Amino acid sequence: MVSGLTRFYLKRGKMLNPWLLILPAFLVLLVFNIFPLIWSLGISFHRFSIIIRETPRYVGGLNYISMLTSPEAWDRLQRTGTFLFYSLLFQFGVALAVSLLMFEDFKGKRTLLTVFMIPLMIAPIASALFFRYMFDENLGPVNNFLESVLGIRILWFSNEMSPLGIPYSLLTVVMVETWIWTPFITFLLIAGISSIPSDLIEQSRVDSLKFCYKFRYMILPYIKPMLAIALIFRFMDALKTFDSIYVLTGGGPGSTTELISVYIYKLAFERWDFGSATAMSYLVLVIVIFMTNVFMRYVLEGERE
Amino acid sequence: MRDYRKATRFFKLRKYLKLGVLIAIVLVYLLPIYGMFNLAFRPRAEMFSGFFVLTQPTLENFVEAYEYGAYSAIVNSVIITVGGVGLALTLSVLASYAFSRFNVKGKNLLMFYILSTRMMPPITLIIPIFIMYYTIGLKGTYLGLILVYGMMALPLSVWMTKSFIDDVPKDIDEAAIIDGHSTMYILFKIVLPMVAPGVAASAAFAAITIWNEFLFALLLSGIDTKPTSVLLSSIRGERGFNWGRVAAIEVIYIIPIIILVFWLQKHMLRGLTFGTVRR
Amino acid sequence: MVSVKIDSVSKSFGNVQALKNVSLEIANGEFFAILGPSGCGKTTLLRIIAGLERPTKGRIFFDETDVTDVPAEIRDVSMVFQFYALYPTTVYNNIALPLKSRGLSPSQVHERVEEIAKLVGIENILNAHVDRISVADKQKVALARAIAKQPQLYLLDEPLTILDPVSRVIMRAELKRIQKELKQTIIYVTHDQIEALTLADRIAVMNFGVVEQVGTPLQVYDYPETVFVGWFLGEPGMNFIEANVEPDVLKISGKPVLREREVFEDLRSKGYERVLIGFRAEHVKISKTPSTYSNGKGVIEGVVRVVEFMGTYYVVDVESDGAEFKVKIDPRSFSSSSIKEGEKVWCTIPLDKILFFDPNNNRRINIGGSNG
Amino acid sequence: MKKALIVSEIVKKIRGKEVLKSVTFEVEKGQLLVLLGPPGSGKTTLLKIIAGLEKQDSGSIYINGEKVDDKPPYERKVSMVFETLALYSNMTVYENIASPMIAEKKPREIIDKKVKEIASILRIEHLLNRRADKLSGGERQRVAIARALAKEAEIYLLDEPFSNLDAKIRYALRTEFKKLKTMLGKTLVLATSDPLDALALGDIVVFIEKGVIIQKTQPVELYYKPIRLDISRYVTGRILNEVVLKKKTEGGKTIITSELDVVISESVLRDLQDIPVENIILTSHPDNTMIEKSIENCDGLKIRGRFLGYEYRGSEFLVFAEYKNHLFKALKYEKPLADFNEPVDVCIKREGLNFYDHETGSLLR
Repeated sequence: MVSGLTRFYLKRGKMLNPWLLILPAFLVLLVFNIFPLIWSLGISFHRFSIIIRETPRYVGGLNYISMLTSPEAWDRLQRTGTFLFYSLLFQFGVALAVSLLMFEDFKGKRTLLTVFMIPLMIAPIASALFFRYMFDENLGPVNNFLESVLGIRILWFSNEMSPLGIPYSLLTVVMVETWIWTPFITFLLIAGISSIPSDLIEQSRVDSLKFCYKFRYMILPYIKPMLAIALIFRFMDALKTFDSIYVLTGGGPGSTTELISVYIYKLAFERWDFGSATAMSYLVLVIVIFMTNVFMRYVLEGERE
Repeated sequence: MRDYRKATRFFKLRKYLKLGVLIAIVLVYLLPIYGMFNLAFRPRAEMFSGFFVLTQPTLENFVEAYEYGAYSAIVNSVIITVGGVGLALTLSVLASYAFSRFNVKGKNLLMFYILSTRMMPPITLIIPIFIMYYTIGLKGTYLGLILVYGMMALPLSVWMTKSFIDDVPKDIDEAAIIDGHSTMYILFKIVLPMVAPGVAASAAFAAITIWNEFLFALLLSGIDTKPTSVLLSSIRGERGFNWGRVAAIEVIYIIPIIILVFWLQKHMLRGLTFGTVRR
Repeated sequence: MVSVKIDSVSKSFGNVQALKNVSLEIANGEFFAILGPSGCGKTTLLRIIAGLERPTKGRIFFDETDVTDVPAEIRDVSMVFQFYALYPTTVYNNIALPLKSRGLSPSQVHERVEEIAKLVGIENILNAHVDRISVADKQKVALARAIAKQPQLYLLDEPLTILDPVSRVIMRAELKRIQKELKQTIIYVTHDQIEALTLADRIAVMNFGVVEQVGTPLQVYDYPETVFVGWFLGEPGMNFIEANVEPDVLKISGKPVLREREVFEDLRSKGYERVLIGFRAEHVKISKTPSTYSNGKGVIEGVVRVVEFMGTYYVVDVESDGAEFKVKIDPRSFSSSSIKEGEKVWCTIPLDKILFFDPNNNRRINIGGSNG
Repeated sequence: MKKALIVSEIVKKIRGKEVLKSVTFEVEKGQLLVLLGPPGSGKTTLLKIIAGLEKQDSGSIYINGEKVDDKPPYERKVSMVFETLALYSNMTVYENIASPMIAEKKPREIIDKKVKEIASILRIEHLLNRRADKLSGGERQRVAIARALAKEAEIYLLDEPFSNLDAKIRYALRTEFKKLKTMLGKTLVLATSDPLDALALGDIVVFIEKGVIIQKTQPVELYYKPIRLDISRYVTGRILNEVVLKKKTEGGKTIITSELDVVISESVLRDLQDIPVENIILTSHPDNTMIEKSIENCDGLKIRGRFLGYEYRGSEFLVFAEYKNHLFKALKYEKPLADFNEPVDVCIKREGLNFYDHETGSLLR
């Protein structure tokens, strides 16, 4: 089972099995990760609520069927889809712009990039709460600024349709998420750009190549893998958006900003219906795994040919 | 005799223009953080008078924040983070050395499993742990939170530490084996000192993840063990609350992170991508 | 076709001084080599000439114009890197992109690319992707791209070292032809002395950011100005042995070596008690029969320490109590003399092949017009 | 006298690919055996098997006549210098050299004495308390050798010790290494892909390619008369002159043809008579070849080509001529006078000629 450095000694002469080193970490994962996952898979096949003290009743795939057929669940999924589309569009757009602007080296580039990373690193709870202050409909500085300049006030947390075709409250959530996650994509793209061999960059400078050629023949091939990685990571995380929505709109008004993870949270800890909550979680997991493979195959295929 | 002056001037102009636009974007981007700091030092009187106004900075809000219980929330956050990182680090150092040096049969399976923890909607984990803690009385205790966060930070630190240990050529281990050293000597006296900065960086990343976490804390922490993220979220409910005090709490909450970010510049890429991408 | 003047250029990265006050003048149409070990600052100097790096101090002139502050994009210079730096696309695009960026019309671009491809001999692989062509062809594409732009200056950074011997010879002939036919100025950076000695009209030998000597291949090889140049050029490098100058004889660690009176007068008049004598390993005749000090020859008696077979020649490491030097012999005369380790030998060196160096500043001492 | 090292029928497969195919050779005490072969021929794997860092699939290793297959590395009295030098970069030079003795828990004073002694042999006393990652290429290389010597061992294994160093430093270190070897009298096995290492240092050279030992001989013989053409090409660094000849016998008369229109002298024709094979390749070194404007009597092969240029190597010139896209090289001690493309005569003298079978590449004469 073990090869490579088979001759490996704990004390002079005693053979050490590498699994001994892995065991402690594996135990903690077993108890607090693997076991709970199996348990929650079990729950998803039961009618179970901790509040009304009855013993869990086995109901087979009922939870899954009820979730798949409930218009409420589909509405939340569709809303999450729209959120995903707009947030990825904004995030990748700004990230591409910033990373291309940072193409040439200049003094202080590293510090500027680090400062740009701060929104990603601070707690989403803190930044979302401050956005709530900034976009406050009557006292917030954003509306004061808009009123003084354009003479209009926008109800950022209302159901009103914004020019983009989505309600303002959802637009605000998209903007907060974009503010938090754009640095992540920017950083990966810049990592892709910095993997371009330096003599190739210098050759393009000495050849005084037009920027469009530099982009198409030099930058794009090197950032393509990074775009793929960023897309996959962002897709996984976007489905788990919870903290900022909880503080910004609490899913409201009504259910306009109740994305899938907020919906599952409410199923579990407001309606105390653990069965459906776990079933819905596993359905979401299936979607994520399916979409990630599609991305991997599509993008890596593009990569290999 | 060729005249370069005109072309040079035009070239320089374009370069500084690009730089100007970039700096403008970054400044606008960081406006909210500036606003946060500005609001935190503003007296109550000037609360709603414009975004940039700061005539006489005061520490009023920080005092009120202290009375509001922010101090104990920060202390809780520190205890939970240090505990979680400590647990995750000790476990991951041993495991990542084994993963890096041996092609253990189950390695790829375990590696994929660790990556999948990022795919998994957290609720699937919280419900069973919530029930478990509820029944065995771990709910609302520091130990409970530290164990959960230890588990959460483990995948990140295992992968990141492994990527640093992979950078150390295997020949060094083999040279030490020929010298006759034991595994523990090689790990703790030779390999770890070489990757110390890397291990510190993975610890810092684990710390940031735990410090900022909200959902697990919301459900598993008790009244006197709730960290800052839960304290901030509870403010949502109150009507007409004092934004100055909120900004003060947020400032205390994010300063340690900003310090860590500047210290982590070099290893940022590894941290963000779980060690999968290294420059 | 431009002349290049490097006027006391210095460059430091942090506290590391890569270039220390370098001044060079490269004539128009000259094939000028910059030779030195890795890390001596030669590539940094090339990048400063190209405008990719700014000097900390000093100016760069193309003909009479000061181009120090002109960015690389505008200096109209062509560079060929050691690892060819090809854009990940077809051969045709690699040559055409710089021309298109310059605003040539598609037909002009096409015609120019065809012409240069034929010149360099890659006309049949124009549509191939650069990842799928041989190493020699990659270098030819890099060269074709450089020529197509018709720059005013060529800067080559070790372009031939990775080629196999056959294509290297052909590429050398190509470079020489470009220089002669197109009368282009070529600055060629390399750590391989054979490339420099073979191709260059003049060579600048550099070490630790300082230009040790500038001269023709012959001057630099046979009449090195400093100990470093003597040691660096030739394989094995020039031998250097300490000797003390006594009234009537030159001795190495007590043993008489040289009797030519006029040489001592000259040295003593210049106030040298101790001196470094330098001589090439291939100029030494080695034999097991003792020989006396006759006129016009230096004789050193010693013991053979090590014999190394290098294929086309043998290297014998001789030690004369404390002083060590090497002797280079062709295989045929080595086998006839059958020298073994540990044997006593007598080495004779013709006087005109011996150079004298000042032990304090390692610079060559001029003895009656003996330099080339 | 017991052999220092016996490697018998070692076979090793890595991920299904046979890296070593039944390798067998012996090393005398105090001898320096050079394992020469192109990169990827299994040299490093073989060294690691001898050291015990990797397990062979079959075959066994004897050190000082004693079988060591089941012994752990440090019990095999083997010491090794790795290609990457593998210094403990967070420790000082002193700690690196002392490491084997620390592992054997030797008393402080003995370690101190031994480290100082080895450091003086390798002239690195001034580096002892400098950190291992603050050293130059040559210094790192010496510290790695010092650490290997600090461990008493019967066999010292070196994997490409001079590989990533500047050419000049490589030459200097090679001479120093040869002096060190004669002074210490240890048994050494040196794996390298640089033919010059083998020629300059080897008491005996083993040529290995794709996991198979092809020839074990003296360096001079390996250079002038190897049993396989591809060895000759590898060892001489592709500087050989090669001419392909076809031999046909019709009606008792043998006709020699070559697409290079070669004029063959009488003596060579006589040599060719008793060669059984159809297609023959003749090879010769540049120092047995002449390229001049015109050559009257050439005892060997004569070809008319065009002058391509020369390489000025300081002490000699390597002259190039070309005919039908085939390159010829000759060593000359004064500057050639011909110009580019001028017709010249190439004469490959008979004395240095080797005859190889075109198909199998094996030596005929």
